[in-house]
Formats: sequence, C-alpha cells, structure tokens
Amino acid sequence: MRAMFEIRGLSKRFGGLQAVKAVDFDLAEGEVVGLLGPNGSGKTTVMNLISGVFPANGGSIRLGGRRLDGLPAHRIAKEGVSRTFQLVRLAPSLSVRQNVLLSLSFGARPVSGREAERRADEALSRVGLEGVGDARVPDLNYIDQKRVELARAVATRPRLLLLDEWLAGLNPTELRAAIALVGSLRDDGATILLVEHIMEAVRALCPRSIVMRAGEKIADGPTAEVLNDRRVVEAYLGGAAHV
Amino acid sequence: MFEARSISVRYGKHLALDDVSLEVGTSECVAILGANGAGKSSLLRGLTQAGLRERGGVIRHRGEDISATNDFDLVEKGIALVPEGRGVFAELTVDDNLSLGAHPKRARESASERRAEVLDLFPKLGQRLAQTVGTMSGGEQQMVAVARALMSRPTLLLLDEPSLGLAPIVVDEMFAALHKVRDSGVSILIVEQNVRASLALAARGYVLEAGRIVGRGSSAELVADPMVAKAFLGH
Amino acid sequence: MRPAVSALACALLVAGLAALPLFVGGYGQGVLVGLMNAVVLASAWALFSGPTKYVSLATVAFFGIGAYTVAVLTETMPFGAILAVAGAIGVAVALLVGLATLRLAGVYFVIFSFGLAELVRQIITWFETSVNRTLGRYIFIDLSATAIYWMLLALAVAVIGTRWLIERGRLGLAVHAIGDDEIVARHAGVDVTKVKLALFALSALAMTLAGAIQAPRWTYVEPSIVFNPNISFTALIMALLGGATRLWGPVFGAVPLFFFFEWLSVTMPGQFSIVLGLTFIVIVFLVPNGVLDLAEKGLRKTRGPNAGDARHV
Amino acid sequence: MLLSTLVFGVVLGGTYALVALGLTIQYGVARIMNLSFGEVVMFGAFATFVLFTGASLSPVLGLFVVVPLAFAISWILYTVLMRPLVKRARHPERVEIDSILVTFGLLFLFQGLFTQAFGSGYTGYGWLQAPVEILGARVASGRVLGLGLACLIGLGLWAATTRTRWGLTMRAVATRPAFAALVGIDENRVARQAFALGGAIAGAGGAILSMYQPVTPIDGGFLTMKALVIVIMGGIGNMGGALAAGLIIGIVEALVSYAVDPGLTLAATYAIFLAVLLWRPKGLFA
Amino acid sequence: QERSSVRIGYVVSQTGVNAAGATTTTIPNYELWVHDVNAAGGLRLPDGTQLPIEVVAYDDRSQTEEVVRGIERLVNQDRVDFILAPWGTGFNLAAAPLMARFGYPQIASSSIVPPIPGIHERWPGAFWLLGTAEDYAHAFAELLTTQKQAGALNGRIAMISIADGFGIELAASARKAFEEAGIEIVMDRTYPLGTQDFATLLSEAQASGADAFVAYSYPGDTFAITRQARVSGYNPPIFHTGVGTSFPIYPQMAEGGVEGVMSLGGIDVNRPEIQDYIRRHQEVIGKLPDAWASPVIYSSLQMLAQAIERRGLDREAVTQELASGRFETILGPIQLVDNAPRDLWYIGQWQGDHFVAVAPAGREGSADLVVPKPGWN
Ligand SMILES: Nc1ncnc2c1ncn2[C@@H]1O[C@H](COP(=O)(O)OP(=O)(O)OP(=O)(O)O)[C@@H](O)[C@H]1O
Ligand SMILES: Nc1ncnc2c1ncn2[C@@H]1O[C@H](COP(=O)(O)OP(=O)(O)OP(=O)(O)O)[C@@H](O)[C@H]1O
Ligand SMILES: [Mg+2]
Ligand SMILES: [Mg+2]
Repeated sequence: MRAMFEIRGLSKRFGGLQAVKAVDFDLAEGEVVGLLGPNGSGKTTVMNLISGVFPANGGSIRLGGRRLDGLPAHRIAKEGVSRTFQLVRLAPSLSVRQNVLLSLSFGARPVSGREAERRADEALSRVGLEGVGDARVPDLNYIDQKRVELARAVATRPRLLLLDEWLAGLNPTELRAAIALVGSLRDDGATILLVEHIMEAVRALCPRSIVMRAGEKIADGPTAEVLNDRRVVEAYLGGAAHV
Repeated sequence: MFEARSISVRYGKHLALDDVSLEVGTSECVAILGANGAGKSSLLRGLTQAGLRERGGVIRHRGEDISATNDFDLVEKGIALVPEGRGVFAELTVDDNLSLGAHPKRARESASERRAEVLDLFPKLGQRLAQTVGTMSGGEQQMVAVARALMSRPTLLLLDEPSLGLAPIVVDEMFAALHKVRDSGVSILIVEQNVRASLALAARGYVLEAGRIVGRGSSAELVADPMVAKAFLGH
Repeated sequence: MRPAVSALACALLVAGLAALPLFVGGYGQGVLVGLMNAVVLASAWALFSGPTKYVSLATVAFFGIGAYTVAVLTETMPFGAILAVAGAIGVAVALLVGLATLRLAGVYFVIFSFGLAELVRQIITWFETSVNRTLGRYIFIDLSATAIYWMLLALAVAVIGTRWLIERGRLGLAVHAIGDDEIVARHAGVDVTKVKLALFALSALAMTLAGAIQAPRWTYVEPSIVFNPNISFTALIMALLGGATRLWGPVFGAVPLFFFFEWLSVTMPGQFSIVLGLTFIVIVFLVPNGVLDLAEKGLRKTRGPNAGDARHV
Repeated sequence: MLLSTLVFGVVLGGTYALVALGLTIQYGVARIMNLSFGEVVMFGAFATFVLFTGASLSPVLGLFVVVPLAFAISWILYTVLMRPLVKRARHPERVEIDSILVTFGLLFLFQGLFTQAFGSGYTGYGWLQAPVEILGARVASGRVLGLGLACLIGLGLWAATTRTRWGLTMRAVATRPAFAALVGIDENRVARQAFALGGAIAGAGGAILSMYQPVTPIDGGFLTMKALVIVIMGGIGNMGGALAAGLIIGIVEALVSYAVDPGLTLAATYAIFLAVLLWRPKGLFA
Repeated sequence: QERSSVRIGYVVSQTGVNAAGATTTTIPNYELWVHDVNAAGGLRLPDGTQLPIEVVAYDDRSQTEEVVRGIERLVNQDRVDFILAPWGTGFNLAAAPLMARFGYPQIASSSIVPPIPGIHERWPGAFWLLGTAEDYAHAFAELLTTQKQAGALNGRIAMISIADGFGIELAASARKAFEEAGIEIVMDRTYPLGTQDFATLLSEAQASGADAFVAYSYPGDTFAITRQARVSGYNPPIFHTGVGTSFPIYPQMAEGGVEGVMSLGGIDVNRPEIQDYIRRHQEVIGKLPDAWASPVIYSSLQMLAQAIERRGLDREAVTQELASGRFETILGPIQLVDNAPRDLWYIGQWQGDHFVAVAPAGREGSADLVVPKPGWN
C-alpha cells in the first residue's frame, strides 16, 4: 500500500545549523501520529517545511502522490494541508467567524456565500465556540483563540492536519477536554501530525509516534514502545518516562 | 517579605483582577492556580506594572512601599518577572540577553559569578552563547528567559508558566533548578499549568477564579482538596 | 440603512456632484477639479494601503506617469485612447515594481515607494535628454475644467465602488488578513503576492488615470513638474485623516483638508507651510484614528453603548 | 582619473554617511521614522551661518554651539511630540504611521520657519574651501573634514554599540522596547537619548554641509531621502552599516557619473538600494 | 461706479523648489515696481488721472496646478485688471492658454521664448522678455569665435547642462551655434536636477583639453560648480556658468574671487537709470538685484505701465500696444518683435563689483571682455 503522505530525505539548514537531517516518514490515511523530541530538535521546522513557510534544502514531501515541496504556502493549503501555530496566529482585524471564513474561501475546495457561513459556524461549534462568531479576536482569551485557530484549520476538512503544541498551556482538567476534542477529529477520519510535549496527550491520541533529536529521526513506532526506547528516554523524557 | 493588598486590574470595561491580596515570604515559593482566563497573568502584570493597576492597591516589598514604582525600577528592587510569552530579546544573542539580565546596578558586580551559576543550571545555554535567541526553539528560549531573570540577582522571582512548551526532561530539569533557586533564598511566585510540579515546588498556593481569590492553603491541603483536584488535577 | 436606500442615496449624491459645475463659475470649476483629484488620489491610496497597511509614497510616480504619457502621445491619437494607453503603462509599471517590492515589509516598502517617483522621474529625464534631446513637452488638448471634473468624478465612483465590492466579497477577508499577518493569510490558502499585486495595480491604475485626465490643464509638462512628491504626501495625509481602513474614510479626509489648503493659500500664502505643519501635528494628536472613527465614537456616546457595530467597514 | 573619481566618491559618501548616522540612531533605537530629519540638518546649517555672519564664530567652533542646540531641540521634540505617540500606541505600526505624519508636519513647520527667517533663496558663506590634495584629486577641505567626522562618529558609535553596556542597552531597546523594563531599562529615557543624539549628529552634519555648500530652506527633504536609503542599506540601527552604505552610495554615484551618465546617478542609487533589499532584506550587514 | 484703484494680481512661487529663483528675481521686482508706481501717485491713465495699484498675490507653492487655479481665482474671484506673469518657463506655459482664454496680456520676463513653432500666433497676448535660446547661443559663439581668431583660445569647449527645460534648450542651441562657428565641443554632458557634487564632471572638463567651459546650470548648481572649480584649481580662459552667476550673492561663493566669470545677461553699469534702479532696489527691497532677469522684469513692468498710460485699462488695447509700441525702460528703449525683444544683453562678465554686459560686443554700453579669466584668488 502506498502511504497517503510521505516524506523522504527532508533536510533544512539555517546557516551553520542543520535543523532537519534527512528525515523520512509516512502517514497512512486517518492516522494520528505524534512528533516528539527535545526542544530545538526540529519538530516545528518539519511542520514549517510541510506547510511551506520556507523551502527545504533537500528531500521530497508527497501528499496523495502529489509533490508539495517547492510549492508556495498557499498552494499547499489548497492541496489540503492545514495547520496551527506554536504561538497562536490569527487575523485580529477580522471577527472570529471571518477568520474561519478566510480559509473556507481560499483553502482547499473553496466555498462561498451561505454555504461558507454555515460551514464556518459548524466548525466553530465543533471546537466549542458556538455563538461567538461575531466576537473580535483580541477579546477572546488564549485558549479560545487557540480554538479559533483549530476551527480555521479543520473547517476546510483538510487531508492532513498539523497541530504544533496545540495542547500546551492547559491545566490537567482543560487538557482532558482538549484531548477529547482532538480525539473527535481523529474519529472523523482526519489524518493528524501532532507535535506535543505532554505525554499524557500523546499516549491518549497517538497510536504511533516519531521522535526526533538534533534534526534526526531516532525512533518511529507504536507510542508505547517508542516511549520506552532507551535513547528517547535519555534525550527527551528523563524521569517523566515512568509517569 | 512581599505583600500586595487589594490589587485590581481592568482592561477597558473588563475587570480581569478583582481586589486580590497575597503575600510571599522570604525564600518561600507560592503557586497561583487557576483555569485559563482566570486572571493569573493579569495578576503578575498587575504586580509589576503600576500603570495597569487600578488605584487603591498597595504593594510592599522588603518593607518598602513600591506601589508607585516604575516597572523598570522594580528589577532594581529585586523583583524579576518572566512573563507569558518569554519576553526575551529575540534579535540579540544568548550572551547579550544574559548580560542585559545583569543590567540593574545591584547585579552588575556579581555578574560573572551569576553567569557561571546560571550556565550551570542550564548547561545547554553555555553551548549556545553566540546564537541569536530568536532562532532557538521555544523551549530553549524559555530557558533564556528564566536564566536572564536570575542574572538580576532577584529576591523575588515572578514566573508565568515557565514550563510551557518544554520537553519533559527539561521540565524536570527546570523544576529541579527552581528548587535550587528557592533554596538559595529567592522567593518565587509561580503561575503554572503543570499543577503537580508547581505544588511540589511551592509551600503554599492561591486559587484564582474569574479574577478573585477563591481558595488558599498549603500545598498539601490544596492537593487534598477535592475541588482543586477536580478543577486542576484532572481527577 | 437598507441596501436599496443606500444605493439611491449614492446615486443622488453622484448626480448632484455631476451637476455642480453647472452652477459655479470658472474658479469654482477649477476648485472642483482639485477637490475631485484629492478624493480620487486619497481613495486610490487607501484602496491598497488601507487594508494591507503598506504605507505607499508612490502616488505621484503613477500620477506623473499618467500625465507624462498624455504629454508624449498628445496629437498622435484621440484622448480616450491616450487614457487607455496611460492606464496600461501605469498598471505595467505597478506590476513590475510590485513584483520586486511587495515582499518588502513595513518601512522598507515606505522608503522604496518614496524613492520610486524620483526614480521614474530620473529615468524619464535621462531618456528625454539623452535620447530625445528635449525635455519639456506641450499638451494642446482642448478640454474644459468641467469635462475634466466629470472624468475625475467617474473615476472616483469607480475607485470607491471597487473598494466596496472588494470589502463585500471574500477578497476583503484576504486583504485584511494580509494586513494583519501575511503568514496566516498564506496558510489559509490566500495567494498573498497575487492579491497584493492586484490591489497595487488597481490603485496605481486610478492614480495614473488621475494624472492623465488632468494633464491637459497644464499645457507644459516636464518631469520635475508632474513628479512633485507633495502629491504623494497629500494623498496619504488625506486618507489617514479620514480613516484609511474605512470605505468613506479617504473622502472624509480629502474634502475638508482640500478646502483647508485652499483657504490657507488664499488667506495666508506666506505662512502656508507653517500652518500646514501645525495642522498635521494637531490632526495626529486630536484625530488619531481618522475623522470617521471620531464621528462614530461621538455617535456611540450619544446613542448609547450598543449602537456601534464592532465589525469594521 | 579613476582613482580621483574614487576619491571624490569617498568624500561625497562621507557626507551622506554622517547624515545617515544620525537617522539610523533615531530610527533604529527610538523607532521614530523622522521625516523632518533633513530639517534638523538644515537647522545646523542655518545656525552655523548665523553664528558665522552674526557672531563671526568660525564654523568649527560653531559646532560646539550648534551640536548641543540640535541635541536640545531633538530632546524636546521627542519629549513633547514623540513620547505621547509612543505611549498611546498599541502597536508599533501605529507609532510608525503617527510619527511619519507628525514629522511630516514638522518638516513643513521647519521649512516655513526657515523661509520666514532666511528667505527662500540661497544662504551661504565662504569658508574652508582651500583645497586638499588626496591621491591626485583636489577636494575642498570642508568635505574632507566632513568625511573625517563621519568616520570618527561612525566608528565611535559602532564601537560604543557593539562593545559597551550602553550600546547593549541601546540594542535591547531598539529591538524589543516592550521588554526593556524586564531587565530594568527605562525605555523612554534610552529612546529619548537616542533621538536627541541622532539630532545632534544631524546638527553636526548641517554645520559641516554649510561649510562648503549654500543651502535653501527646502534642501532637507533630499537629505532625508538619501539618508533613509543609506540607513536601510546599512541595516536599521547599524552604525558601521550606515557608514559603509554611505560610502558605497557615494562611490557608486561618482563612478556612474564618470563612467556612465550623470543623469543616471540617482537611478543607480535606487537600483542598488532595491538590489540590496531583495538580496538582503535586513540590510547589507545584517 | 468710480474706481479707486487698479487691481493687479500675481501667482508666483513663494515657497517650494522654485522659490529660490522666484524670490531672488520676480517677487522683489514686482514689489519694487508697485512701490515705485504708488509712490509716484499711481498708474497714469490716458486722461491724465492716476490710480494706485492694489495687489492680490498668491503662492503657487511651486505646483503647476496651483498656478492654474490661482489664475482662475484672480480672474473669476478677485476680478483683477491685470495679471503679472508667474516665475519660470513651465509655469508661464501653464498660464498661457488660460491668460489667452481670459484675454489678459502675459509679460513673461523670467522665461526665454519656448521653442514652440508659431508661438506668438498661438498666444498673441504672451510676451517673452528674455529672448530666445538661439540669441544667447549665437552671442556666445560669436564671442568665442572672435577670441579664437585673436589667438586667445584654441577653439575647443567643454559643456555641461542641467537636464531641465532651460538647460536642454540652451545646450541644444549652443550645439548648433558652436558647430556653425567651427568650435569643437570636446565634452557634452547633462546632469540631473539635485546634483550636488560636481567634482567628477569638472575633473573631466579639466582633462578634456578645452580652454572654454560653459555650464547651463541653475543657481544651486552654479554655486557648487564655481566652488568646485575653485577647489580643483580649474581656471580655463573662458568660464561661463548659468543662472545664479549674476545673483548678488554669487561672489561669496568664491570668497570674492569671481573676476572674469561669465554668464547670461549682464548690465550696463554706467547707465544712470540702471544705477538708480540698483539703488532703489537696495533701498526698498533691502538687497541688490541680480544682473540678468531683474532689470528685464522691472523693464517689462515699465512697459505695462506705459501701455496702460497710452491705452487705458482695456486689456485688448494694452496687449496690442505691448506688441507694437516702443517703450522707455531702465534697459533703454524696447520694441518687441514677434513678442520678444531684439536688443538684450546676452552675455555678461564679472568685472570688479559688477556683472557687466559684454555681448553683443560693440553695442553702446558693452564692456570689454576680459580674457583669459584671471585666476580664482
Ligand atoms: N490585554 C488585554 N486586553 C483585554 N482583555 C484581556 C487582556 N489580557 C487579558 N485579558 C482578559 O482578562 C482575563 C484574564 O486574562 P489572563 O491572561 O490574566 O488569564 P490567565 O489566567 O493568565 O489565563 P491563561 O491560562 O490563558 O494564561 C481573560 O478573560 C482575558 O481575556
Ligand atoms: N528561522 C530560523 N533561523 C535559524 N535557526 C532556526 C530557525 N528556526 C529554527 N531554527 C533552529 O532550528 C532548530 C530546530 O528548531 P524548531 O523550532 O524546529 O525546534 P522544535 O523541535 O520545534 O522545538 P520546541 O519543542 O522547543 O518547539 C533550533 O535549534 C532552532 O534554533
Ligand atoms: Mg516547536
Ligand atoms: Mg496567562
């Protein structure tokens, strides 16, 4: 079987720093995979390469057989890749609903008019933001802004969803609810690549995980196994391995 | 040693912090618990920015009334803040950031000893002294922020979610480091979503809800409190 | 207001404005031309710079290109055809310049656009003096002030209408998102470069036409005359005074400022510069978000807190 | 011929660099886009003229009056006009737009005042025109003085910003003003100092300019524009960069004028400017 | 209704890029003339009565559109009797169709005749008092030829000109005139407005082997060129610069040592009317007039006053009178041919404290040319 999403030999250099070194991995349709690794190991950089923030120095990225590498960010979005950012990024001069409409109007399979409004409200209620469509973005608190970002990402029903520490900054109780939300996206069949430092979330959401260290992939497999890998524990988990 | 009385913070019409009072003892660590949007960050901002507070509140540090002190003078008085979003000088190098941490007069003399201590706490920074902070990963930047605050030789360290985005092993290291910082005589007021770790570090805690203090107690009491457990520990 | 009422009001307004020159004398017609020019340039400036927040000082570059094209082509073809050619040249230059500079952010763009008029002026001058061995050109096209005014009025309607259409449609979302955060817009699927280029070209087209339409008023055109940087600044100030992010903002800035300038040059020509300078400073301090915003705040105060609509435009 | 062209270019660039240095501090550290910068330069020129003709003070001694005066004026301008704008703004972009408008107003105001005081014509005096011979090229000593001062100030500032605590403070405020308070820096004070310092350099530039060139009240705009181009080419707030970019522009202008066509010097300036921006958006030396 | 004054209006650049020129020549002379006329009791009309002048003055801020609107305002709002011309060639051209349409005579005394074929038929009411570019070029070429024949020059010239209507016109005429006169142009460069540094251009001229140098330049450039020439020790036998050379401030550009520098214009300092004019200018305006456009401007206004004295306030009649009449002015008698004067001073030279006329040579009042130019001191 050919994977729906496939990365081969992906590399990125920043000046003298090799942030990503020849990384390969595949995602199957509907799979939720955790991308783990110490701070600065290149996870966000991989996300940025996939979504086209900057071009790679080498390697290929394929979604459903089509090459994404080399395409500009907006083309990649139209191919069906959506993402959230490690620090929330929204358009503050647009209302909450307009933020979602933005990706609906321009992203993959654009819709417009009534249909777009309906889909936007649907996405907002999906993430638990019914009725706040007309609110201004700066009036929302941080977690609600994260929700808007998620709604914007999922409204277009992307083929691949990239979540960069979407769950960070929540207390354990809030985390539960958020995990449930991402879980429901998974249950709807979304393919998700999830960067996260919260092991609880990774264990709950990702049957499989990939671990990076210093730009290299050091482990890839069932999450439980990966998290017991000696190198992963040393580089990344430390004492948290037993938690 | 540090006490705040009747602090309120308002953003436009929205009252984010409503008449909050708290104190922190010498070499004591105090945790603030609260849900998203409860006003934890607003509390830390309210303590450090005179312009943001509503009138009427009083803040005293080591016997001195600092209610009207400019925010930049607070560092000189020994209060260092690591804000939400880190507040590092992203365009400057790690080294510059640390040097800037030692900008207050009280920290200048002992700057080199401090630097050695801080690099001991965060060995990773030692290897990256010449790197521009903005090009570091989120977790690395968080370390720079805490390290920079420590450079100012604070007597009170205010931390707003220091473990946000850190790898598990670093979170452990960071809390280990904070234990050492506390034990060296620095008072800490910490806002942290990682409730378990922060209550392990702190002796006491306050619970904040919708801008008001709704509970307080020793760490043990808080952990045992079923309401706290349900709201913040996920039980 | 319901849409039908607004449409009717707009139609009446335009009809009224079109009839105006029939009731004022020659001087009044000249004033109307100047006024409508200010409205066009401020609105065209805001069409691109308002939502995208790219502060452009290139207005006069296009204005001058328009005027100069007329000067070059005068007597070779009918005025309508000249306008079309001028517009095409303006758009071509805008696309060329835009492709090169629109990836420059913030102040970099400001400075380049500031220099663009100088650059165009130098190149034209160089070409004329070194290749053609002449510089000034004469325009003998007989056009009355009223005819020029009507053309400018039509242009103003077109510019404001375009802006209205953009704001209403999905392009409006894209444009505002670009102004906020280009990365966000890109990742939502917006072809940021294309949108910016298109807006820049549209706005340049209007500026070019404004220059071309008015050129017959001057008889003699040379680069130093038509590339006067004050034109750029005036357009910018007018748009900002009214509120560049609002549909009607530039109009509300252009009209009062134009009459103010006119009044100043009549009553205290010697002190024009000083009073003008003080006026700018006062505006920034007292009307920071534009006249429209000020008016809206005033209304909200009198009507109570719920009257205003939080959404822009 | 080529050698002397290079000498002329360097000398010309020295003037540009000196003026740009002041602007790069103002814009880089205080983050005020000062469109009336050239008018402060003109102030320096007019003040030197007044001192020279009114009080028979030699222009070099005049520097000791003009520079502090320009410092004081800029200090006051920052305190009275700029600070309130910085304070009320929520976003940095806002300050940028507001400062463009306010300083544009100042530009008109200054030009009006200069015109009232000195008329629209040329104001100048003859001094320091004695030629100096450098590598076979004869150059006015006033210009050489300008070049020397530019190098001195440029290198001094460069050393100060990269080597001293004061410089580090400046850079911190320049890049992240909002975070300055976190390390105990009074951002307002530093920005005001920087703005005033930039104004003082502008005053010095004007004084030197007046030594070899008559001026009119509207000459400032041209200077502001050249200076802005140089500032950006050199990297905002980068002293060494401004110095180098100024010299580069001077040399290119001289070379193009000599080898291509004097009518294309400005076009060449902008061509390089654009090339640099596209190749290195943060300036040559970022 | 009895009229109590003659309303005269003008729109001239008091501010902006043109102000430096306009406030040196045009505006002071307009003011001086109004002062002189009113001090003498006012403008004289054919019936012998006198009416004082009432002035309406606007600033065009160096913008063409303002010139156009200002004139419309003078005609339609202020209903002035006569309009004095704006400053500069471009602005006079912008004004010409309007003035023609409204039927006002236009005495442009700060503009050479624009090179439009049949211009005086197109705008019969427009008069161009500074003459044509050819006149200046021929006068200069003739002067050079004479000196070449006398063995004082090698017949080679270096020319630079500003890339502007003025510079291009004069340079083009000069090219033709030099060629006809057999003078070899060894350097021919244009430079843009705003050029501040002439070091490279002058060192090229110096190296060119020409012993005559001509710059068709504007005041700022003229000053810079002079200073640069002095600094680089460039001192050809013939050194001719453009506008600004005849300004009273000019000698200061070379600390007084400008003996022998040549330019356009010039005056006959021995003429009592001119001496008197200079004195009054100094007294009333507070500074000296320049020695090219200023006396021409003043003369043009004397022409207007005399035309009104002969034909009254009827604008059409005054226009006819200007076109065909003969007038007594400080420059001597003037009669226009094809709306331009025939006997102007075309070339002047700094000699002592004055910028004196040297060409056309042999005409009464012309001074002897000093060749070679003495060194810059
Ligand atoms: N600058 C601001 N302007 C307006 N409202 C604000 C601002 N900052 C915070 N708020 C509002 O004040 C309330 C408290 O915010 P605060 O940031 O203090 O919460 P928090 O407890 O730190 O939450 P989090 O866990 O998300 O960091 C929230 O409702 C928030 O929306
Ligand atoms: N734009 C950039 N320029 C230079 N270096 C960069 C840039 N972006 C990232 N880096 C470097 O690349 C490395 C990987 O960074 P990245 O942000 O991908 O880490 P990460 O795995 O997401 O870490 P974290 O978990 O802390 O977010 C880091 O060392 C960082 O310093
Ligand atoms: Mg990351
Ligand atoms: Mg917070």
